[in-house]
Amino acid sequence: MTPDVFLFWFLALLIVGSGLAVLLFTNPVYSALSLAMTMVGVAAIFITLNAYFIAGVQLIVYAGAVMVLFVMVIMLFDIKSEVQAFTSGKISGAMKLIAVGLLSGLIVGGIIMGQKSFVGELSKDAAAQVAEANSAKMKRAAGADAATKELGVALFTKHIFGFEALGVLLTAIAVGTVALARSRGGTHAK
Amino acid sequence: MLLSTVIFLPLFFALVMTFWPQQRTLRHLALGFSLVEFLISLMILSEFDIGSARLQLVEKITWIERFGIQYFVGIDGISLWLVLLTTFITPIIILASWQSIDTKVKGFHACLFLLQTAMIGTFLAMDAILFYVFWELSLIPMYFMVGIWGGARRIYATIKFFIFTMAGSVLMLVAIIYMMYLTQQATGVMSASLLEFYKVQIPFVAGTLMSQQTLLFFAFALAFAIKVPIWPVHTWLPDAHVEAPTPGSVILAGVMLKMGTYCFLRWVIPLFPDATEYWSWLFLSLGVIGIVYGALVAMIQPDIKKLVAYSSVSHMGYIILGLFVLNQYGITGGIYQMLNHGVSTGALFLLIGMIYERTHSREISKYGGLAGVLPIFTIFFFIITLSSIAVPLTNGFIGEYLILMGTFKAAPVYAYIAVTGVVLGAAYMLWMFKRVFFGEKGELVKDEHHPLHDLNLREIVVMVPLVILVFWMGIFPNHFLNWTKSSVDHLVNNKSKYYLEIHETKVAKGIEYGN
Amino acid sequence: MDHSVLMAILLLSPFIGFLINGVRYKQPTYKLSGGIATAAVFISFICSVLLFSDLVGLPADQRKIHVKFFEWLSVDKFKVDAAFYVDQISGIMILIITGVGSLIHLFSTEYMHHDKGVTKYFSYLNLFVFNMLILVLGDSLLTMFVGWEGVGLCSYLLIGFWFTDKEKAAAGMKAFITNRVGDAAFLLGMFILFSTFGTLNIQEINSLAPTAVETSWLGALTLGTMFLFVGATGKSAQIPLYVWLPDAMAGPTPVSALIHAATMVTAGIYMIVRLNPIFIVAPNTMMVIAIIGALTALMAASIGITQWDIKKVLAYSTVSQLGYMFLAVGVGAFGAGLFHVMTHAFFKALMFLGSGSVIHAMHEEQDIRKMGGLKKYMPITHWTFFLGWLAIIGIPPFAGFFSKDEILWMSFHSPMGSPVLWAVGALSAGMTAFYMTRLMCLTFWGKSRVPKSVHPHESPAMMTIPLVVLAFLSVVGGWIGIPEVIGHTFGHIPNYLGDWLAPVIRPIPNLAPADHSLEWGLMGASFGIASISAFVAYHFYVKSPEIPGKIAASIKPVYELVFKKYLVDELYFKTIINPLVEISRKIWFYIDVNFIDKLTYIIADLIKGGGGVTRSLQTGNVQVYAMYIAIGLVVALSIIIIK
Amino acid sequence: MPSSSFLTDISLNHYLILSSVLFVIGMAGVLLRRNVIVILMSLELMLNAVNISFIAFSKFTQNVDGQIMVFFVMTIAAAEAAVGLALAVAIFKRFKEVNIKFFEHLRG
Repeated sequence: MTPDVFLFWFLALLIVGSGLAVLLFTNPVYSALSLAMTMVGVAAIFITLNAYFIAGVQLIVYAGAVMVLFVMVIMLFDIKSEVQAFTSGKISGAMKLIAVGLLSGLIVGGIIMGQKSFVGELSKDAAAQVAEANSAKMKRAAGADAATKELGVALFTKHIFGFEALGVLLTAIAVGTVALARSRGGTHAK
Repeated sequence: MLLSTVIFLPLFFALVMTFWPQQRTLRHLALGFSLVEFLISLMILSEFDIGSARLQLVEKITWIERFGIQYFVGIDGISLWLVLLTTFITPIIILASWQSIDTKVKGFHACLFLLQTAMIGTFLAMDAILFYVFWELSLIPMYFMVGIWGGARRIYATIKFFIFTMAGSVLMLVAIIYMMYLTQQATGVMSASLLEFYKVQIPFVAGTLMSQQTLLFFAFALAFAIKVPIWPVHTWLPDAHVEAPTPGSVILAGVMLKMGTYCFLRWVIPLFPDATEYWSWLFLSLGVIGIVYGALVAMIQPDIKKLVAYSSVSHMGYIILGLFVLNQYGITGGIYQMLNHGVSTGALFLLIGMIYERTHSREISKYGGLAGVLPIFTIFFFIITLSSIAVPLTNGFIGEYLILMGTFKAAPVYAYIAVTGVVLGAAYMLWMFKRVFFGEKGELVKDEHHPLHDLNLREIVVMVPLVILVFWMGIFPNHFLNWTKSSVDHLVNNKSKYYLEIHETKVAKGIEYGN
Repeated sequence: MDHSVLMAILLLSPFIGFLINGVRYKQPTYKLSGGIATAAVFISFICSVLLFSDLVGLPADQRKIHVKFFEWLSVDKFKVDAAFYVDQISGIMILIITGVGSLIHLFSTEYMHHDKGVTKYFSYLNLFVFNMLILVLGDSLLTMFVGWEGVGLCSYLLIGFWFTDKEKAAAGMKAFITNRVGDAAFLLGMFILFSTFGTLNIQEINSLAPTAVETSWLGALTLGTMFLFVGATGKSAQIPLYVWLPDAMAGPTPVSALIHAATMVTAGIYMIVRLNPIFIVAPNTMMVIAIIGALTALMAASIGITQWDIKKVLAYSTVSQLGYMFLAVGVGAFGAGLFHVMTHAFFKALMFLGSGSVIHAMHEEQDIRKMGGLKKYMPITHWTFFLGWLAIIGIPPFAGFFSKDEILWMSFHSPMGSPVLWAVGALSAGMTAFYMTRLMCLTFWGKSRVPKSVHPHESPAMMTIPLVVLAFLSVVGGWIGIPEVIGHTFGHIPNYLGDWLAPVIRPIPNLAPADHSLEWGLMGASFGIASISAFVAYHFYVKSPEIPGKIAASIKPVYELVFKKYLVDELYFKTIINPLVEISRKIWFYIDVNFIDKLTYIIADLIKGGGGVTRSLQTGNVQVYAMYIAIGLVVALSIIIIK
Repeated sequence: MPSSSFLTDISLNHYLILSSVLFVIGMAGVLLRRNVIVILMSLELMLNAVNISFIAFSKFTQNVDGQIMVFFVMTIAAAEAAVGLALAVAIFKRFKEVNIKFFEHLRG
């Protein structure tokens, strides 16, 4: 077992475990902490996949900003461990569980069987082909800096419109959030 | 540009009505407008080539190129009189509603003109999509007319009317789209032009419902059957009539029902000749059932308006009978009967409206002895009654006679049954006439505190043109039939493979002709 | 004068009279209105006379004046002109219509003078004459049908003239609707003839008729003529459609005289006579016509015996006489039928007008039990009525004798006739003599039973002049058709009418030469029957008035049945009208209200219910919505994978 | 796919399965939890799961576009979290409640 294989399994377990913890902890604070753990794990996974810049952003944005928000809000609400953390409907609950179970089964099954599902096809043949086609780029993008540089170039050339649109979106979100936070809540004004 | 003018001038009038600032002169303006429209529509007669069966005064402009949809209008002998009927009846309606419509006057007149555009458009459109637009457009003003100015149960009636009609139209839209697809299959170019549709040979298999032509036939026929209305989809009509205000009833009976029968003649019969031939027994039977059923049910109605509404069902049964016997007599009679019904039933509704304005009741049992109190009203009512029960020298006779004769030539059995309608028609109308006008004075008539006044000048002016038309059409039917002759002959002689050409010299000036 | 102008004046004069009086319908000036109307019809009468004299001037085989005004209706091969023609048959009819018509108009002027609606009355009467002329003159069946319906319409208006009375209005309606039944059959008859001959022109049909071969016992010709005959039973009040005529007496009496005795009700016979070439080739129809005619004659006569209303008696008498005419045409004696139409027009119009005079004198009393001994109060009315009575019961040489005798003789002698038909005819002739004598006795003779409050008086001259003229015609009217057997005996008096009609009447096939002794014998027999019953009636009602009551009491059930007109009205109501109304109610209630509407409601409810189900899926809970997304995802993925 | 190489040979599939498992966990959270804030957290989990797939694809196809997509997703996720939390705050201020069951105004 090579280190990177070990690293993958370790991180996978970490992510799944902490993800489950988010789901299962009845206390939102613990959930939030588990979520932070997951974020960090995901960031680590990104590193193993040579996406250094994204990993950094992941840490800053998620583990940093978003998590702070969550914790702040939980603190604001002063929520303790809940008695009824989960939905109580028997039929709908069962259906939800079945749906979730089936979905995971289907996805995993689809990926593993690989033959017929589109995911599998892409993962085997197409991926190899595309990888070959992109081998020239790969050579150029040898190091971490080069990869980041390439990301930047792509972001500001090919995807400039999306980037700018995001800027607009963020501005709108900032304004909207402030407006929401200032409002007395909902449109059902009494 | 004549036809477009006739179609869209009322739309313009409707806009003017909407923004007209003065309430006082509104009605006068509307009356003037409708008369102008009528005069312009009369110009069609001078432009029309009476000896030609072709489509005349054609205007054709590409609308949505990709799907071959055009603004394509034209007129021939089949649609000619219906257009004129529409423009003729509108000023009469406006004059008749002078006093009865006293709320939302602007809106009412705007609705009326909008309706006029829609109806004329339906009669003149030669492009399926354009036709569908007009067809559906006509629903909306009518919906408001019944819904806003109607009687107590107007919402029920208007929704029933709307849903019944819509239910049919939706299938028709599907069929139109499928026809466009078939046209593309056949010619390689998608087109919504009716003239292109005529050229398509649609596969037909006898004895099954599941052949293309049969399905298309029924999709179209259902939409029109509901509009006509053919038994058994007629039940919206009595309700709509009873609840509609007088002008609404008049338009509904006078013109809108004809949209159904006209479209049978324009769309169903020429487009699907095999299916028409094969299923004609069904429509003949429904027509006959409609005649007898409508007459019987009319007989026992306690409400005059409902009685007349059911008599419409009976009369429309005659028209269907005439159209589906597929010979000159039947179809000519059918066309004539459309006009007759427009005139006489329209007039009946006007008269009922006039008496309703006076007594606010339509209960037959509350009347009686009106003839002694309102002689002029009685005379008018009697003349129209005669027209309605098809006494010779009135218009109704010509239509009914030709239809029955055509039916007898094509399928005598139906004629034997349909002829009972002649007796029953007289029975229900005269029985009603007796109960309302004869005998001792009823509770509404002898009311000392509200003596009834006979018709005033305005009301007489409303009725006189209709009465003149009743006799004119009865005594000189050839004045009208000569115009439709070529088209009907063309239709009957080519019924198995109908085509329609464009009258080159009667293409409207300034409109480029050709695809 | 040009024939088309004459024809136009003939037709339009009454119509213009109608328009003038129609426009001023509210005026109470009876002299002016009556004057206009009478003048209008009289102008027509002059035109008729002129046309008729022109007709006489033509050679016998070309006697036809045809005038076309315009093309009325033409569709494909179907062409009908607004064209009219006078020939031997219609020539006689227009003379009767306008001649008797003007007399009755004159009579009405006085008779209706107290009525508020007098102008309206005259406008209707003129309209009637106009329509009757169209009926008679029309050159195609459709033109004839225009008049046919038109006279029915006028009849409706005039029967219901006093519309404030519910009964009278109902009688008018009954007349129109019953007629409509006949008209519907007439329409069918026209369709069949048009399908067979390809034309509705009467002359063309008549000339084509001999070429038509009847293929089966109920072929096109038989069926067509049968339907036309049903139409005739409506208009001419025969079984089964006669019920309207007795009720039609609700109208003013001159109307009964003009429309319901002299002219309109004979339209059926006229139509058959005019179309005699096609009727003669349909022997089955002819048989039916003869049987129906004989039965009607008998049945109506029997009812006539029991009635107490002077006009009802005359009405049933009319039905009975019309039955005679149908018997005549049914056995192929078209000329005799038309002859009886004419003589009947004279004496029945006379009797109706006479009864009008009586009713007028009695202040609207119509019950003959309250009359009697009127002879001394109203001599002119009595004597004219007396002559009419002689004519109708068939006393030679009065008009009725010749026509009635010819009918009876032909019903025996014609190959289409039979002794049974003769017997029925003779029996009803006897009954006719009986009830007519009864009427005479109860009204004019015997003791006066007039109530004290009523003072009968003779009518003014304007009413008696028409009576006198008609009485004269009732006496001499028959002399134009003196049968060969009598004419021969008295020195070669020709049968003018028979000769006149010969070119347009198709002879009866296989007619054996007449046996004169047999004819004399039958004539004597029928005369004997008539005089005996007249004598018996005289004895019953003048000499010993208690006998009829006793007889009636002894056969009470039969008497009741006859008195109640065999309960035919009740039967029709029970078996046709009431069930029809009931069925209408039922189908409306069950089919319209409870089936079609319910069905649409059910469909609406289904859609609404479907909406309700999907609505309940919208719980508002975000998580449930999310669940739907998840389920959708599962389904989508399953599909992808399974594929 | 033999099990021996499954443990040692880390392929694209491994990342994808990891991603899907995380996604399903997140979805379970969204479906099953009642606390609005925890639901928002679960949403973040789902987004992260998707991000893993993107990056994995990016790596294995040697295409940088995947990373850019992740960049966008993260930005939007942050924005979404901000708005979602703002909404939660607003709702909490009004109703003093974070249980999702109480917000059923969309009931048909």
